[in-house]
Amino acid sequence: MDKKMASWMFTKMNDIRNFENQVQKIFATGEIPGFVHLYAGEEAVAVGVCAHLENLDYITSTHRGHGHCIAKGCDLNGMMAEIFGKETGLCNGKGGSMHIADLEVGMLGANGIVGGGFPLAVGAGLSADILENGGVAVCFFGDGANNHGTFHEGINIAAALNLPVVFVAENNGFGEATPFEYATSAKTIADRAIAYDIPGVRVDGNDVTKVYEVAEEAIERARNGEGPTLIEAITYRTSGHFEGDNQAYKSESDKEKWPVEVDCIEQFKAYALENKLLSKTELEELEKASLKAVEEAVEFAHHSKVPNEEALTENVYVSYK
Amino acid sequence: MDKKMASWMFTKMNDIRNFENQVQKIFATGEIPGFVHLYAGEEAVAVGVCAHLENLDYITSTHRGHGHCIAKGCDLNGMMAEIFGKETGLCNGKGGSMHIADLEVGMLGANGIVGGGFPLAVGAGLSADILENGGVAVCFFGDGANNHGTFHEGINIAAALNLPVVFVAENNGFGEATPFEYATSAKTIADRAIAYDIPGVRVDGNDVTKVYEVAEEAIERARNGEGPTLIEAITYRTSGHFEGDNQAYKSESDKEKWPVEVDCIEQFKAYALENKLLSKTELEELEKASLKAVEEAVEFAHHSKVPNEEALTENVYVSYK
Amino acid sequence: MARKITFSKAINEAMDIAMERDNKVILIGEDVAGGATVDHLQDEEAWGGVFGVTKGLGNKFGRKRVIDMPIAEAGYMGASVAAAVTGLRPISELMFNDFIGSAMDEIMNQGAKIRYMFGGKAEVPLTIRTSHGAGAGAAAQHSQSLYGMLTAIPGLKVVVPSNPYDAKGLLLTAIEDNDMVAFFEDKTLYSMKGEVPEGYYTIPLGKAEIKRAGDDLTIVAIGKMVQVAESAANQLAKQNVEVEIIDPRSLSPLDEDTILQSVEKTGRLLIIDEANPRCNVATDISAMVVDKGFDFLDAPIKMVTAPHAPTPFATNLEQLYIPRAETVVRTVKDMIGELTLSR
Amino acid sequence: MARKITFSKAINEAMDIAMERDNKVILIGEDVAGGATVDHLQDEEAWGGVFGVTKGLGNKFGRKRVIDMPIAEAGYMGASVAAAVTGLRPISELMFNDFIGSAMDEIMNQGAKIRYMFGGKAEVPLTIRTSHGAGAGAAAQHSQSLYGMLTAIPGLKVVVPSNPYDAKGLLLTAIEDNDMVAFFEDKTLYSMKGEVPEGYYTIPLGKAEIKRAGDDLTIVAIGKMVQVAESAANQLAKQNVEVEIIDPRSLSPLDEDTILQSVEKTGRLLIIDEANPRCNVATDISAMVVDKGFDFLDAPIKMVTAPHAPTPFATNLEQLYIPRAETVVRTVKDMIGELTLSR
Ligand SMILES: Cc1ncc(C[n+]2csc(CCOP(=O)(O)OP(=O)(O)O)c2C)c(N)n1
Ligand SMILES: Cc1ncc(C[n+]2csc(CCOP(=O)(O)OP(=O)(O)O)c2C)c(N)n1
Ligand SMILES: [Mg+2]
Ligand SMILES: [Mg+2]
Repeated sequence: MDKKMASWMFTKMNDIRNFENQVQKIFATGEIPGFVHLYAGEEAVAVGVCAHLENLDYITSTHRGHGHCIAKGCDLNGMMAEIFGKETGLCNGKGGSMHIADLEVGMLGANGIVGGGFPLAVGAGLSADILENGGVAVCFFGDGANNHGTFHEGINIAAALNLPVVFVAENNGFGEATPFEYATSAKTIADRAIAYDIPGVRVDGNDVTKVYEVAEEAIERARNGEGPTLIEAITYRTSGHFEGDNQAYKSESDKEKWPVEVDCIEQFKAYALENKLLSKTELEELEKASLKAVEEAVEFAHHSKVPNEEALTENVYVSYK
Repeated sequence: MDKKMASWMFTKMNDIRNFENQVQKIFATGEIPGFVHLYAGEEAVAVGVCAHLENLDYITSTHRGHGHCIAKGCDLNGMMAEIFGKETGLCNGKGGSMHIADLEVGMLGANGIVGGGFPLAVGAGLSADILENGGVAVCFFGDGANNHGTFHEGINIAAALNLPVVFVAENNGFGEATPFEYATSAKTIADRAIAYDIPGVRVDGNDVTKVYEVAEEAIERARNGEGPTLIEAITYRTSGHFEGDNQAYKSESDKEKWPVEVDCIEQFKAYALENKLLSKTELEELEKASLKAVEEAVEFAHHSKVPNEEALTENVYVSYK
Repeated sequence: MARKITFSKAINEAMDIAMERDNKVILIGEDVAGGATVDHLQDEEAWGGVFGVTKGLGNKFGRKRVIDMPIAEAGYMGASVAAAVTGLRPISELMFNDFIGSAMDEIMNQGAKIRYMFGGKAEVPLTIRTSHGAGAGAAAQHSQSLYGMLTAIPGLKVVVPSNPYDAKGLLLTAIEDNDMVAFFEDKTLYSMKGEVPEGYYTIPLGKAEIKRAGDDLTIVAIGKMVQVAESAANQLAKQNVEVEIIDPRSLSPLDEDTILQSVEKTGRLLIIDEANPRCNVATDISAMVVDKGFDFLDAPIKMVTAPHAPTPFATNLEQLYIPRAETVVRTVKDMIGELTLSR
Repeated sequence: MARKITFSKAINEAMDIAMERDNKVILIGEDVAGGATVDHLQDEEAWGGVFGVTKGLGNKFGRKRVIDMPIAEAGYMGASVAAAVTGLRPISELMFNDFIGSAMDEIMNQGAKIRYMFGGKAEVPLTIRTSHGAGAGAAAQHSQSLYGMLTAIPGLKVVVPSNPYDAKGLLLTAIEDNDMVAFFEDKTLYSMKGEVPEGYYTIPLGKAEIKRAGDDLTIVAIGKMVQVAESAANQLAKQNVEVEIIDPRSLSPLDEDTILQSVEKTGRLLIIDEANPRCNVATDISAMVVDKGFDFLDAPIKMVTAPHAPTPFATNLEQLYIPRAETVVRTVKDMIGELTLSR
């Protein structure tokens, strides 16, 4: 990893953290409609993986999609405006938090349907394979999603047809209020790779450098026509399932430990300093810049207009009648 | 295995073979509506497994369900009449070949939907578990079905909740015209057991004694509250996918080898003789009796009436309006 | 009957009573309890459903009867069907009706058809509880109203309550029914309060309720749309237009008689359905009336529905998406006007 | 234009031409070729689909463009959606429309909504080919007619051809369309022969065809029901009743104008739809006409459909299940009678 990459990763992780902190704050005021699922604490997964992706590569995401969007290069202003339901949003305010998308940067959409991303990632991989453009597709999904039928169908098809798709489980311990261990009969998600005769790797999802390494190998394999990999990144959902969740199902010790002792950004900061990738001043400047960018995004969203009434029935089809 | 069991198994295998041969012959005459998928050649699987089941145990089945029905104790007359679409059929002629069912003997229905049986078996297992009646549920499914999402969801739920369900794959080499190896990314179906942290066993599905042993252990485990097992029985679809299939996808050598060299009934006959379970005369008598029973079933079906017109709209609901 | 409780609580009470009366009644769904196997939550639930509707039932009846499921709708819905066929009486929760795509085969091809395919030799006493409706800012994949899709399926019964009293009585009936019933709860009604008697009572399926009597025009309104109809009716009453409001309560079976009798009296029919406009329950009722009550009609049957578009996220658009009283008032006036002209 | 080919061959030709014209067009489905990786079948297909409709395309375009899939409808239908969004133009086959339960989420929540949810920044040029209809003795899970379920979904287009000529022209249009189109093929029509020009031609979606002109009554008939209508029309003509038959060809978009103009002329409407009766396309069209064409109507709008029941297996019952010309004739006579009385 070189300085440029370290600075990119540090910025992206900060962008995500700051973005989610802002969303959390504003959501509490009631200004953001609907519900939001925050990615804070899991930054290392999205960032470590997307570090290896180009615009022509696609990712699929989940209901907890802000982090994936930012890591894949979605515009912060457009994202924040989308979450506010504004016309300037990436989806013109019609998608919202659970459907942020930007095909131009290869972001195939957050998804309100658990497990919805598996087949979509297979389709993006199929396109890359048939169009022979060297692209890969990455499917981010949660531990809860790993029990859905689409997990099985998607990975089996990708493996059977040897498509360039990488499956990245974000095992954050819970699907809503249900512990991973209760809902999943396998010992680990990575174990399930054997059911598809593909490599399965467990990685510390809080260590962005480890995620970076594991993802590099998997994405290279995919790009080289060697087929899918299943990565299981162990992380933790420091926030509630959605904002407003009382998290009665978490133990006090976990609640205390995770955001404090195992913070992926703090870890990477120490790593970057120690390995002289980034200096203290550089880190501080990047932190400030990130904070500013997110604050600007909030401003942008605040001052944007809501969609015109006509938008209600526009873009259902390309053409109709 | 004692004499009684040997004679039961030999009879059931013959019943299935004779039944399917009759169906094949009559289907060619046009007297049977729709399409039929024959189980001939795979008898050892259904029979070896159902040998351990009681009426309070349930099985789920597939589009290729005649064998499972017979092994589980469905009445031959009622089955044949059902396939003919007659009022005396087990489902009053309204279900047909793909929906033969008899809850009284624990047969939860053939199923027109590939993968449809997994969740149903889980439900039957759940009932047994909650009602604490000691029952188990067995899910028969094909190698093609092992790539459907319901395979994953069903087995995971059964394993996560530790339900008394046994999953029996009938790997007959093909799903329609598609080879097992093409569609399934796993090396074996049994390998997939690891994804659910349950035992996975491969067994020669042509050797009814082997199936019998493996099934015994799995069903005992389930009955004792030790959870599900995944059994993969290797067998071969000697007929076409459905009657009328030209089977262009089969090699000549396979076509020749299977019905002749690897016939499960012939194998068991030799075994029963060698182990002095059944004498030659006994075997011949059982063969004759089976042939007769199936011929009577055909007669019964022939002479039965078609359903009354009112049946068209009856039994959609228990009550309506 | 002074006690007022929420729609959500009314539904909770119905399940509580049903589970007390019959130990074959079990609850299945995602986080219907919540926190399964968590050390400090042995016999407590963390959630009681994502909307808190099943809160307390886990505590009371234990995790053997209130069963959290993996996120596997096909798996547990199919299991619910078979559990019903083999001796239990499950209440199975589909958190949002939008997730039906993951379990449609189990509902449509297994559950709804088993009795018929088996020649009447099976019963499926299964109740599917699910939430529907826009207005919560939940966007395209969490805001649909899909009761029409299920009304189309023979073998299913479909219920859509509009208020706490009905919710409780209809749900008790649904649970006791020996057929498969899909029970739709508008998520924006959960906090609605209304008078609800304590204890056990039932309301029959297939029996509509006349919510307001009137001679000028009939409004059939589904679920929350009853409120829209009532608001419109209040405005119209000030202009001396008296509408009759009918809440069908169950869509399958549908109480055709009550609707037809009303239209016979008023001569005019408007239907409010929050679903998208094509092949929905509004068209179904309209077609039924023009078939069986053609001679009663003095004006076109009008339908006020969501547009032929997914649910938009932006609040201003979402508000336009949901049928509004003002549209109903305007439409009724047009219909009355037409009649006046033609008189 | 003397060449006659089957419905099945017409569909095959449309795909052949589309694949020749645009190499982004690919074919996806279960056994659309068949025999993948079988030694003696390298570039040959074993089946060409379970009905043989895609026969020859695997040979001609190779297995990279004619892709056999595992039995995983959700998986490959979702993949088809994303492949369409990311640069291909897939034709994805759902062998029987009854299997839609396994892929409904991918169709309804992903494919149909992506464009809207993404603010118009995505196109989904995907055609789903599927088979429907009773009459093949295939029983409850292989005989449904579910086009109404998809017509209800905004973001989808729905086409149901009634003859070989239309099938070819409409399928070419569907494949070239930049929206997601569900294309329904009645499995009992595959062997129907009709005149079909060689080479490329298209038929626009949203344009109904008047199959027979008449002044006394309008029949709208969907897919194979056009044949039922024509048979009824022939019988009625002998009794001097001249019906006009309209084949809508596409259900979404629906050519409302052609239907309304006809009803304006005839004053009477009957709709034949093989689907079950609730919330189907017949009710949809009826409701549209009573809304927009009320003043044209001289009689109730009648619908001839399957009953509210699954498809029975027994041949005698299955024949009663499918709408029959004799029911249409009887209903038309009633409607004419009613009119005569009211004249
Ligand atoms: C098909 C479907 N079922 C259920 C839900 C409701 N739901 C939303 S998020 C969620 C939990 C997902 O857990 P996981 O996959 O671990 O992701 P995490 O929230 O932990 O990031 C559930 C059950 C849904 N959106 N879609
Ligand atoms: C959901 C679904 N998809 C597709 C089909 C069509 N179909 C019927 S049988 C079959 C092949 C099944 O193969 P397998 O599971 O191996 O069983 P076998 O026929 O070999 O016994 C297919 C694809 C179906 N009935 N249901
Ligand atoms: Mg999780
Ligand atoms: Mg097979």
